[in-house]
This record gives sequence, C-alpha cells and structure tokens, in this order.
Amino acid sequence: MSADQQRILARAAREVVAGQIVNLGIGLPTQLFHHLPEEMEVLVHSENGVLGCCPRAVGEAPDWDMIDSGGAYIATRPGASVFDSAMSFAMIRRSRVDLTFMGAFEVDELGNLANWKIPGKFSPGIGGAMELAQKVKRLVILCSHNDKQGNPKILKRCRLPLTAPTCVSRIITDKAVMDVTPEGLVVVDIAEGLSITELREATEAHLIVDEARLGRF
Amino acid sequence: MSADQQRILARAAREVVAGQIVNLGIGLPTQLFHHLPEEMEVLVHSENGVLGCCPRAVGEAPDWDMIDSGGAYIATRPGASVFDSAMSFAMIRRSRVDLTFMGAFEVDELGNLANWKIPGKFSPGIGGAMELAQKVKRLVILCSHNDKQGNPKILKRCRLPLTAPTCVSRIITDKAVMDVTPEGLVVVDIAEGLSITELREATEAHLIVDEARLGRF
Amino acid sequence: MTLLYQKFRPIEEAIAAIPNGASIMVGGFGSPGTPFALIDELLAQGQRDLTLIKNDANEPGVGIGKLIEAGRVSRLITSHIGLNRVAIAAMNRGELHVAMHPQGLLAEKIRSAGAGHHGFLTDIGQGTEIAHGRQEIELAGRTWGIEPALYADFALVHAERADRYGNLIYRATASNFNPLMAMAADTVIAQAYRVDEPGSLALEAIHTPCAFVSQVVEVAPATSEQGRRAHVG
Amino acid sequence: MTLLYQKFRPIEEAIAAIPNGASIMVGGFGSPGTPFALIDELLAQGQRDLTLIKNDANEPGVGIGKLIEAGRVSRLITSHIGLNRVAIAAMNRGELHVAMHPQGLLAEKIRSAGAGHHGFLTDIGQGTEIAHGRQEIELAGRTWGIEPALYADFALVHAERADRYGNLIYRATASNFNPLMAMAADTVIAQAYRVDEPGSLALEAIHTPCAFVSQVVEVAPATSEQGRRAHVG
Repeated sequence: MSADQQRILARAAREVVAGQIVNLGIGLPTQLFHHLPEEMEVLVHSENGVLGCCPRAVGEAPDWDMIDSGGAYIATRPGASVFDSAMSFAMIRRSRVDLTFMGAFEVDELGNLANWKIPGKFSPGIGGAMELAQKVKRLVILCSHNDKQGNPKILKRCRLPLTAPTCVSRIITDKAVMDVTPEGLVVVDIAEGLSITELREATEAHLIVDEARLGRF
Repeated sequence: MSADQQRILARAAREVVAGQIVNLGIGLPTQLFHHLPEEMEVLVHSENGVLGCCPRAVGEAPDWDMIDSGGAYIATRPGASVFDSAMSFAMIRRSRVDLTFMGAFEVDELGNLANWKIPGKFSPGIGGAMELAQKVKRLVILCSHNDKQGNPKILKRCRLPLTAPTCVSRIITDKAVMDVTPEGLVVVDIAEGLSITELREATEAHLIVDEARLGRF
Repeated sequence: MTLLYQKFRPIEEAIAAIPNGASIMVGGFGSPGTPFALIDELLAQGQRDLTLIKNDANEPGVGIGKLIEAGRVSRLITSHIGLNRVAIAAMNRGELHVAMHPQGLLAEKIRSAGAGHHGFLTDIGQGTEIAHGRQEIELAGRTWGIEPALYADFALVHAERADRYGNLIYRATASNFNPLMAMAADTVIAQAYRVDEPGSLALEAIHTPCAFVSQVVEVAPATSEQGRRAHVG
Repeated sequence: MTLLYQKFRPIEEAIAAIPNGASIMVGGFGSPGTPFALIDELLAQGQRDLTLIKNDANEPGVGIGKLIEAGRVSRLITSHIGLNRVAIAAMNRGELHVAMHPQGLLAEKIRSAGAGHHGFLTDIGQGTEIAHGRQEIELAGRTWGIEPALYADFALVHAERADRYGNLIYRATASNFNPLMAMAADTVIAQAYRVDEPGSLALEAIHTPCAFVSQVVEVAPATSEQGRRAHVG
C-alpha cells in the first residue's frame, strides 16, 4: 500500500464514531478494517450477510463459510449476527447502516457518485453499491484525487453512469478532505505540504476554501 | 360435539394423505387435529407460524408461547418448525400447503366460498382465510349442510361477501360429500339413511348424482 | 439510530420517547409475542390518540385491549378482532376506527416497509371486496393489485432473549409479527426476558439483528394469566 | 409437492428431474453457500441451454464457472461477475446473455417470488441507468419503479444441516441467497453436509421450513479448494 493510501486510511479512521454500524466497500475502504481499534464498539456490516465482522487473528485458520463481500475470510466480534441477503439489504434500504466508505471513479460537486461502470471497458455489474450509496446515512468516499493519467476524479459533473445521485457526504483523497454542501464542495482538510493552488489545479470541481478554518492531514 | 359433526370429522380424516402438509381452519376443522393417527407422517400448518403442530399429551402443561391460530395451546411433532408471519403466508401463497379444511357460511356450484363476513352482523376481520382459500392446492369445506334455521348453505351462487372465488375442491357436510367439477357439484358420498330426494330438498345448488357410483358415509 | 452501547435502557425512558398521536406496531398473535410490559408502561404514561397496528386486538382487559378500553387508541390496523368484544363494540359505536386486512397481506405490508419498499403486487383478494378500490397495474399481461407498504413511527416487540446491542431471539409461536415490525418502524423498542452481553447469542440463532433495534429493555417473565394467556383457551 | 417421506433422495435422482432449458436459481455468494456437489452432478448429467440465476459467476473453474465454460448456460441473471474473467469474456463475445441487477434488488426480486408476489415498488436506482425503461407507478404523490418478481423452475441450495423432511439450517455467511431461492423456485433441491431424522433440529433454529424443499440430498463436506474457496483470496 502506498503512503498516500495509508494517509487516506488514517484520516478515514477518524470518521468512525464508537457505537456505529459501518460498511466498508471493496478495495481501499476494506483496508480500513485494520485501522479500527479492536476495543472500539463498532459493528462492521458486509452485504453478503454479516454484521460485526473483524479481521482474523494472526495465524487463525480461515472459516470457509465466513467471508465478507470482498471475499476475504473474516472473523466476527461479540454482538455479531449472520443473515440472508434480503435481510442484509433491508438493513441497507432502511438506513440502518450509519456510515459507508466507498471508492470512486468520479465524484462531483453535487455529491453524485460513479464507481461501477466504464461503458465499453468495465461493466462487471453493480453488486450492492447502488443501494448502499443511495440509502446509507453518511457516505464517505475514499479515492485517489487523480487517476493514473493524472486526470481529476473530483469533477463539476460526473460523466460516467451514476451509482447514485447526490449521495456523497464527504470525500477523502490523498490531497484533501472535502464536504458536499448545498453551496458546493468545501475543503475541510488539505494534505500536508500541498498549496491551495496546487489542490485547485488537480481538481475540476470548484472548491470552496476558508483558509482560517482549513485543517491539515 | 354432535354426532353429525363426528361423522363429518371421521369422513374428513380420510382426505388426509400421509406425507402431506395440512392446515386446519378455526372451528370444526381444528377438531380434525384429534382424528389424525399420531404415527401418520403429516405436518399440520398453523398460520400464526408453526408447521408440525399436534395436540398436547393428556396432562401435559401448556407452553404459553406455543399456540395454533385458533389460540389453543399445542405441542409439536418431530420435523416441526416455527417461523414468522411473513414466512407462514409465503408458504401459503406459494401453495406449499397441500390440503386445507375450512368452515363455511355458504359454498356454491362454482366452488365460491363465503365464510368471513355477514354484512351488518358479523365482520371481525378475515384473518388468514382469504390467502389459504385462494392458494391452497386442495380446499375441503367442512360444514353443516343447512344453517340453524334449516336454510341451505350449499347454494347456486353465494350471496355473502366471498372469501375467495372458485377455490373449493370438495365439500363435506353431515348429509353429503360433494366435489366441485366443471360440470357442477357432483355427489360422491351420501349420508347413511338419507335419500337422494331428501338431499336435493336440503340443497339449493343443483346436484349431479350417479347412483351407481354413490358412496355412503 | 441509537449508538450500540446506548440501547439497553430502563423501560420508562424507552416508552417516554413515544408522543401522543404516534403510530405504533405491536407484536403478537394473541398473547404469544405480545409485549405486555411495554404496553403496560404505555398505559401508565398516558399517551393518547394512538394508531395501533397489530394482528388482533388481544382480549378484553389484556394487552392492547387495555389501551382500547382506556380510550387511548383512535385507529387500529388489524387482521381479526373477533376475540375482543370490547374492541368490536367500540368499532361499532364509531369510537375506534378499524382497518382490516387479510392476515398475510397485513404481514407483507409491514414486511414491505421493513425491506425499504413502498408496496407490492398481488393477486390476493381478486374477485372479492378486498380488491374494491385497490390501485391496480398491468404487468406481463395480467392485472395486479397494489398493496402499499405500511410504515410506523414505533414498534413494540417481544423477544425471549436479547443482548444489549439489541440482537433478538424469539421463541416458539411468539415470533409471528415481531421480526417484521422490528424492521418496519422508525424506532423499535424491544422487551426481552433476558438481556445478555454481546457475544452470548449464537450468530445463526439471532432472528433480528441489532441494526433494527433502537432500545432494548429487560422485563420479568410474565407470571400473571394476563401476561401469558393465549387469546383462546 | 413431494410427500414428506419421499424427499430424501440420491443426488442423481434429484438432479435428473432438471430438463434442458430449465431456469435454475443457484445459492451462494462467492463460494460460501454454493451447492458445489449439485452443480457437479448437473455438469455430469449434461443438461444444457440453462438459465442460471446466481449472485455472481463464481470463479473460472469453480461452481457455475464450470457450467459456463462447458457452454451449458445460455443466460445468466446476476449482480456482479467481476471475479470470473471467463464469464466476462463469454458475455463480451455474445455467447452468454447476462442480465445484471443491483444485488439487493436481485435478492428482493427472488424474495418477492418466494412470498408469492409479483413484484414490488422501489425508489432504488432512480436517477441512474438502472431505472431506464423500468415500468413505473404513481402512489401517494410519488413515482415508484416496479421490479417484477423473479421465479424459477428449480433452485439448488446448500445447507449445513437438514432433516429428511427438508428442514434446513445455514451456517455463517453461507446463508446469503439460499433461503430466498428455496422459497422462489417451483422445485427446490437442497444439499446438506448432514441429513438427520426429523426432530433433530431445534424448532427456532430452522431457517427454511421443509414445506419449501422438494428434495434433500446428503453430500460430503467439501474437502477440495474448489468446494470451499471464497471468490477472493
């Protein structure tokens, strides 16, 4: 894992409040699993049908029947339960998940999210992302600020097919932490060593910055 | 219980095939419970959420959490399960109940059934009867052939609000066993000592009788 | 949603969250699964103008029968009230507005809300008065009735065992409407005969995962006839 | 429906009931809950032109991946096939028709059939391409999408334990789509690692009551990687 990804995860871990029910999307968000303190009373939901999953202890043999939605062999913590897919998504659609972290191909000023399909290139299906994005109480996006070619992923308007419209609350990238507000994207924190000008150059979306209140991470 | 009711029940018990899933409606059908041989592999469904109920053993203390839909304290036999109301009616709507016995205010030549409401007099709600009547694979009605005033209950057309249209397969009364067929009501068995003329006089519906094939019960 | 470690509460606090005019789902089919202790606390606290949603009306002097007799219920959405003559009399006098649904449709209207839907397509009741005035839709060459989902502000449910996060296990036929209502209401208050530490319940044995439960209270196992009597002898 | 005492059958007989062209729901999310033994028997018997309904396509050489590679599947209704590059390639070549649904809608389409409904009203996917062309209805001043129920001829499900009437208990995350499919298909074939006499399973622990299960077969606990591997390391 890169240093940028580590920084994103360390910052993301601060979003989690003890006592919450949290879902971790496939990819980078899944890694957050290892950044939550073991003693923290948090139940991690995975949409294949488990609430209260946690990493296996070092050296613990896999339970072949116990995976998360990313397919990793997991363990469970006290207070956990298992259930079928209908129950799992009832929980999601009834907004019983407090906080979800997801990756993104694109996010925009309205909080629109695209993370499942690149027409003509990548369309393996949407899995559970659509319902999670649309119904979770708080959706935090974890992604690189720019794609591998350096193109901005934080846009004025998403161009790819949407996962869900106006669903994102906060975006955490290697360069900034941004909140989706009625006024637009407000920069909350900016990466150590990065200037506001550099951040704006790496971003297509208009960013609202109040320097007096700006944090570093 | 009257001798007529006893005869209806004894005849009704012959309808049950070993290996079936059977539902017993409130009232007289519930009594059939006590007419099924204990060793017979039959699971009795009750719509409040149990499959495999049976009478409590003589002297067995009631389990306060274990009732049938009529409210009687019951026991369960090997192979039984308990479940919620959604599962219970899923079973009904998916026609997983092989055979249901129900009472009736009125039944008619088309197999229409009315057994839940007498406008202005009796309307406590329909309970689970509508779904059972509409979806069970085989519905057998157990009722007196005539009401307390001697009026026929086996009609050309039901006059009371229907429980379900064209749902009845067979009717067992104190006077006859009748099958609903595309041609109309065919008398299968007639009560011992009763003449066909007497049966016709007690019935509003047209009855099809093939004397050569007529049974007694 | 309540944080996990804040769910295990005294019964008075849990019920105090219910305002006048609330819609409340109440578990139970007859007596089994009826949350008698929560109902008694609601009776004691005095909330009124309630809309209750329950399979039946219990019996006179039992469960929600007490709330109806105390004049605290304006509206009852139910399947069958034949065993509560007091409720039938109140309905006939026009003091209690009663909406009746076939039992399985009532269960599914609640389950539909619990699943975050807004209704379902059914053929149940076609050809009967249940279908009169019901919205319909054409699909695949047939006509289906639309049954809207039934949501509520609160649910009062009864469980045999729980943990303090609100994971619930039901027993025997005391399950009935409880797990459905626990999903359908915005705020879910569960009573259980035993509330243990998280980790005490087998994962596969949990019927209602804690995510759906807002408050869990421990109540003494019912010892009175009222607390355990089924609706027919 | 099969009579209770006729449900416990040899695997060959159970699978032989499936004709060419059948629609078949297959349980499992990744490997857990995938009925590997039933799939292998289906592969051995040679039925073709199948429509499969499964959350995912397993992995190349695993589970339904084998049926797809053998050219036995004409159509796949699924949620996500990202872990089976062979299935993606077959889709891209036009040899495998793939219909994709959001996972929770797929689960509910199956559950809707299992409950004997014909669809449900949802707001999921509004504002996305999932809603394009979807039938809609106005209800309570809002527009809802209609998701039709998804029935099937057969379901192949995996359980941890069973009895010979077909009562089923699932384990850990091997539950997933299995209980829903067991309700939705006309004929349900269950495999279990252990099939006991009726009465061996606790009443409240049974997840799928036997009424839904047509055939139950006993299979050896999977010992190969293929039989137990999750879809990602």
